[in-house]
Amino acid sequence: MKHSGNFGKPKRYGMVIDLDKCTGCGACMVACMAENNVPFKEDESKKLDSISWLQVYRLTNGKPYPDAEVCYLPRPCQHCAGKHEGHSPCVSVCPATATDYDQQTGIVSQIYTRCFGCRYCMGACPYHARHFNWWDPVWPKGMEKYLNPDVSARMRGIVEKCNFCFQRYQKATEKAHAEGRRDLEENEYQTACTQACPAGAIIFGDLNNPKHAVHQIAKPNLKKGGQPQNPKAFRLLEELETNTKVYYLSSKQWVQDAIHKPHLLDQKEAHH
Amino acid sequence: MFPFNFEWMWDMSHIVFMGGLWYALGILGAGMTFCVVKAILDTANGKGGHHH
Amino acid sequence: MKIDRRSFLAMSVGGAVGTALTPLPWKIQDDLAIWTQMWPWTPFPPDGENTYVNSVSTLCGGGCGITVRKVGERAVKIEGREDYPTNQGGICNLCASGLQMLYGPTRIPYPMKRLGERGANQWVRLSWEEAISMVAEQLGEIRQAGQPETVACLSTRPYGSMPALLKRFMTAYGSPNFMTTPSMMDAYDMTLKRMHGVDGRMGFDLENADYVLSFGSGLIEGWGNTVHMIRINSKWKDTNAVLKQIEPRLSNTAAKADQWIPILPGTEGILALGIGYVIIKESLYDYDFVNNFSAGFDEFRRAVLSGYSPGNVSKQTGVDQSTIVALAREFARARRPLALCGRGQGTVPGGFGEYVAVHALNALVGNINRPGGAWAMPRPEMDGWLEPVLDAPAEAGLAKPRLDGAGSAAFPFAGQLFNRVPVALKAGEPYPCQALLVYDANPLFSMPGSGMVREALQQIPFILSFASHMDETAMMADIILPNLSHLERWEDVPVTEGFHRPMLGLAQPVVDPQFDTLHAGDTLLQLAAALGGTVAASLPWENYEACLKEALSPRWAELEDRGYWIDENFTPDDWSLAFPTVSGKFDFAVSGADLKTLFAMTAPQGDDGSYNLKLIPYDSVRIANGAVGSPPFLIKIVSDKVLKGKTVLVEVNPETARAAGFGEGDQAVLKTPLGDAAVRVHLSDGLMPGLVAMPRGLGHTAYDRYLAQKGVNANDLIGSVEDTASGLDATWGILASLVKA
Amino acid sequence: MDSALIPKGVKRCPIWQFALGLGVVGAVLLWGVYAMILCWFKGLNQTNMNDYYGFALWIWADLAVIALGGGAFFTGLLKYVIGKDELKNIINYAVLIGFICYSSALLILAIDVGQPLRSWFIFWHANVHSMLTEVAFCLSCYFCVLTIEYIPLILENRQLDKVPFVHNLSHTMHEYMAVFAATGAFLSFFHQGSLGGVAGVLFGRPFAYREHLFIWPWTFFLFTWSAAAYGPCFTLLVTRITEKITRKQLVKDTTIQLLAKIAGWMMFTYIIAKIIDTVYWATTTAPSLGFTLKDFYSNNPVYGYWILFAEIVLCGVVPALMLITPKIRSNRLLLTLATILAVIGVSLNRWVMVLQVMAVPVMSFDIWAMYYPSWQEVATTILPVAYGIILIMISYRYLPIFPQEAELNPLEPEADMAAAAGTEETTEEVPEPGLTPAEA
Repeated sequence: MKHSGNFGKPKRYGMVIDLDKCTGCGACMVACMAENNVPFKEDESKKLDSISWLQVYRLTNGKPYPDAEVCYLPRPCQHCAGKHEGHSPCVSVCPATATDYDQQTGIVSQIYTRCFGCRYCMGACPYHARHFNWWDPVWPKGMEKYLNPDVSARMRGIVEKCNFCFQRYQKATEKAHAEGRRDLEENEYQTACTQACPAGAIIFGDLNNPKHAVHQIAKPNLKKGGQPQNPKAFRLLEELETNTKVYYLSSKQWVQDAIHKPHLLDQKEAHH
Repeated sequence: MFPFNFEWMWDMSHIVFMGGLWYALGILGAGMTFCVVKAILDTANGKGGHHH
Repeated sequence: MKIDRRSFLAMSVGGAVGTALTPLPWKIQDDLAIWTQMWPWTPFPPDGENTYVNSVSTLCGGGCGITVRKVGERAVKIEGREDYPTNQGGICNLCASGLQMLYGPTRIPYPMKRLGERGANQWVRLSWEEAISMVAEQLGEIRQAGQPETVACLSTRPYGSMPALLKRFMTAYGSPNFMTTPSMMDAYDMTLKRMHGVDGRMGFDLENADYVLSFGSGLIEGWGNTVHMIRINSKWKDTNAVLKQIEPRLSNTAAKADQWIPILPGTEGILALGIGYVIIKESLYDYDFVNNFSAGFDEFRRAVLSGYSPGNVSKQTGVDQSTIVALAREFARARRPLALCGRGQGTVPGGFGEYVAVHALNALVGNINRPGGAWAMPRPEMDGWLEPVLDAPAEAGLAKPRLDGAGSAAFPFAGQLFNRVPVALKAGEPYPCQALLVYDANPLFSMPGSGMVREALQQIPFILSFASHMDETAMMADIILPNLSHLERWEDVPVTEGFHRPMLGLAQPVVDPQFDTLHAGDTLLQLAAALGGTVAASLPWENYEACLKEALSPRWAELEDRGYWIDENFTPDDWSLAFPTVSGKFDFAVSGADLKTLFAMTAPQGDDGSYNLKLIPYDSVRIANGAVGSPPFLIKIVSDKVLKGKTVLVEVNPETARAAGFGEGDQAVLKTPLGDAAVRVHLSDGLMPGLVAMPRGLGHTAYDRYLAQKGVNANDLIGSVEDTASGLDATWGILASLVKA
Repeated sequence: MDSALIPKGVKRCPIWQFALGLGVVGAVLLWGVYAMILCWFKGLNQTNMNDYYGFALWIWADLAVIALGGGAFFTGLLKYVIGKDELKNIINYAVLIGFICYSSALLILAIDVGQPLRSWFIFWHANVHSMLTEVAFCLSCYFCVLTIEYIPLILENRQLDKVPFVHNLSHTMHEYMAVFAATGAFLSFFHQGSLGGVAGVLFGRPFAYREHLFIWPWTFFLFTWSAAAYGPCFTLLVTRITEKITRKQLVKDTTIQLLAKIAGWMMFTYIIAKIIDTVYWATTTAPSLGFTLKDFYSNNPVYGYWILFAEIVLCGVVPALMLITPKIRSNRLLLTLATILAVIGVSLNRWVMVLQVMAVPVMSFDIWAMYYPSWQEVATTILPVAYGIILIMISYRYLPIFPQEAELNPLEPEADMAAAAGTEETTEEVPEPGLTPAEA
């Protein structure tokens, strides 16, 4: 667990996603794939081998017509801190130190050239936020021109995942350093999905910083593993004490129930 | 694996865990070396060679 | 011998042990690992100077402001422009995938001529000079023969300098047949013309509406300006505005709405009239507006009260009486209620009667040209150009009736009716079409009744396409003069569909042309020059850029500087000035139309009793269904409950599926009067019983392996149905049945 | 033809029969090798694994063979450290089976990882907090031990043994085998345990997660314990199969009965611990994580309560009771039945701890993911079986694996003569009793 230099106070970057506003349009997924050089292949309808760092799930209330209701839930990597900062389900199990919890930002990142593809981290992650490169990535002739140089293209046989666009954090801190600043402004570092979301449903920032919107909305209780104090807010699998950094907002009771009580939903329908 | 790898930290987990590894490897290595050396010495002393 | 074998063995073992003790194996091991970290077949994107170029994306109809990140000469990422008035930083999934269109393998790299059968996708490369002289020769011959009217032109968007230039070219050439692909805006234009007396476009001040009745409009799924509409939806959540969604399927819009009101497809207009009935009956309407600023209310009142009581309407629509009454009261009592229609993304207009019925609700509550209401807006004009010069052949050609019958005695209020062209060509009335110019449109894929469209295209001896990607229609062309991609060209992009401010964006080249392609505007100017005479004189500009600058001359500086122009202070005319009708008032009687006929339902095609279900198409925000095909990223985010492998899943209510013997994922054949298709069944509690819902935008035969041959094109199974009152395409589903595969 | 290599005093099948057998099993082996090459060169897209099933058939096979190979360390521990000298008659075979199991496990791992050429990063960039690191370290070290234990056996081949150095080396290694065996037992304890820990530490997977004792979850101890209990059953079962195929008794009943009795009591105690673990997990651990037992065993086409019953009762309690009951144990048929049940039981346990862990949805809106292996996975999983059979065939034919074989199957004079006649160069050789591993 290395530290990305001594740059300001330690931060805990996180998200608040307003499910009331999310329309399930999928612009976040596309923006993420475009930013992070995520490959594509001919058939992407086998969702269990389709790499998409951010997945939008489609939740239903399980009621028959005409009482059916639908809610979309975007799921980036949850950037778990675990019971003690850095004890993420995945980071703790990686045998080759190929995934890393950055103490400076709270971001869980993946070192592609280090990973040797044992996939233990994927088994450890209850959110299915991790994807394996089952295939060599291939871009049709010409399309490799749009690849982002800040993100290396992955090779077959390794695991990849959302890293809150860490390359953007690095660029922003470099710029701030050059300008002699120690801290980043809230808008200086935003993830690609946050930026793209037409609904403004994703808010990103430092959960430790009371001036940041994420802190103000989620009101994380830092003494209680970051539990939200906003009654509309919740996290996925709170009971597992994964201490995630992605908070969700919903005003609908059935959504909150569906998230918290697995056995309530017998008729599950998971869309990816 | 070695103290010069950057992941290395001089903490309890590394000392216990890596200590265990090097200890086991040490026994195996030393044991085998001992066996080989002893076999060479024995051969030189003319033991075991009925046919030559 | 024995010694030899022994020493050989000893040497081998010794050699192996010796090598193992050298650093060699470790070095090889290390090198191999390093090699896996930089496999030569894994691309390594080169770094370079980072720049950002602002432009406007024209892939979807929204015309959002974008900022494109470049690294050296490469465009690497498209993001929403944060200071752009409509999208304010957001971006839709299609426009975010734009670089896949720019650099994609489906780009048409150079001018080419068809070789072999139409649609065989075999081509010979032409030089630009050759290509333009060939086309000019073809068009010149037709004009020489005195039949310029037999040349038609189809464009996607009606507004902006490119459609204007095409129209100008056609006018100077002598053809009245400039058309655009049909959309809900045609119907709204007609509504505006016949109820407001305004020749303009409809705008909606959605931001300020507090109660919205949507008659099937996919408000957050691509209706109007996608990103802008999603932003508004979020704003509604913040301000607690109410959205009621009326449609047979639990679309995303319905899911996000405060209430989903399922309704039998095709009866939406009837529900609107039923709501009108309650408003009138309970005198909940705006007295000031109705009494002082409207005409024809008595006729309207009579028509509504005679047949649209909640009881009647409930029977026809499947909506509870109590719901109808509640909707009417809530709507009438809301501060700024707004009723909308234009189904899904509004790519098929629908019956005119429905628009009248829905818009009449806005009039009843007086929410016309008011904050949060429906606004009559001026059309964007090309104010910098002089009139085209016409010679005698042009005058003669322009005097001929249009191919689609728009503006004729039968359809006097229609601006254009491309949907009628296949029928007209089949009948040979009023005259055959000898050449078709296609700009930025893919009618063969995107219009209902694609079989008929194909037949019509087959009848046209010469098709010229300006496509920049090899789509279905381009594959049918004889010559392709490929346009620059949307990120390589200048273009003005008026923001129209439903937006309530006059606004214009400017798309500018982000990267140099990647292929041997030319701006369609330049191609057209060169064609005009080659044709000579008055055609050349009417399009005198040296190049498209000059032409564009002249067209936008009053606003050019601002456009170049900011990338857009907007009239922030625009307010619609006051009621006393707003209605240039005969009476000078809003016309509930729709310029003397027979309201009873107007409100009658248009029956769906193929009612011969052998079909027990109805197939309805739906527009998904994750599937592009217009002139542009879905790029790989878009297809990648399509749910596996919509597309599995190469098979589309149709939604069916579990009860209906059970009755027909289908379970989740079962294979089936979907039959309609127009054809059969292999599908799979997806059980959905979000669909009315008796229906089958299929997404539009799949089933491409053109494009690349990421898109082609996946699913079924709903337009192959659903025919075009003409609204007798207006000539508009009133298609809304088709009778169908599901049988075991 | 190869009689010069065949150990003294025993009879082996004709070479053509041997070659035919090798050919048949070799064909299966080649099929597996082909699949393995496909996986290496084309990547893991050759499998049916996916992002939900990152661990699948291979990892199960890995865990299963390591558990079954546990007979080697536990028998070694009993013989060399605890001093159950009777087990000298089966230790060679236990070592051979262990060697096969562990080399297979390593081979499977080499196919299973996405980047085999980088697999040494697990040592080089080791994360000492990962159970898998512990597994890798102990597994490879213990494989060295097994190799060390197997080497003297090879060196005892009649021809090799003639070389004085070889003779002395195997002699010395035998002499100090206790040191290696003790180290092996220590290593085995940790890697069997850490394999259990692999599942038990997954606090994101309530189905797998268990409370910890020090740094280890309960599955750590359960895995070690079960390997010690069930591993010898596999040794016994394979011995029985070998006896059936060779149509000879190879190990005396006293040895078999002793090992069976020890295994039975180990199993009995293990299964009590397992039941306590299961009850605690079902009533306390899982509910604290927001799950009920029903969530793990319903709503899917395969995993029901039957699997709990099969693993714990049918293939756990039942064989344990059978083995600790002298009457049942001494019946050859029932003994074999008990070992079969035990082998199924431990394999089922490893299946549950790998495959079912992957199948159970954790997020409430997620799905049960089902999986079936591709032919490439099946072939590469059968590959080690074929390899094991071949290694057993060769070892049995040319090495003195079973010290009691000659005694239990005295050669008829003619056969002895014939065997001797074929190898004139060995006729003057006097077998040295001190060289048999049993007495070393």
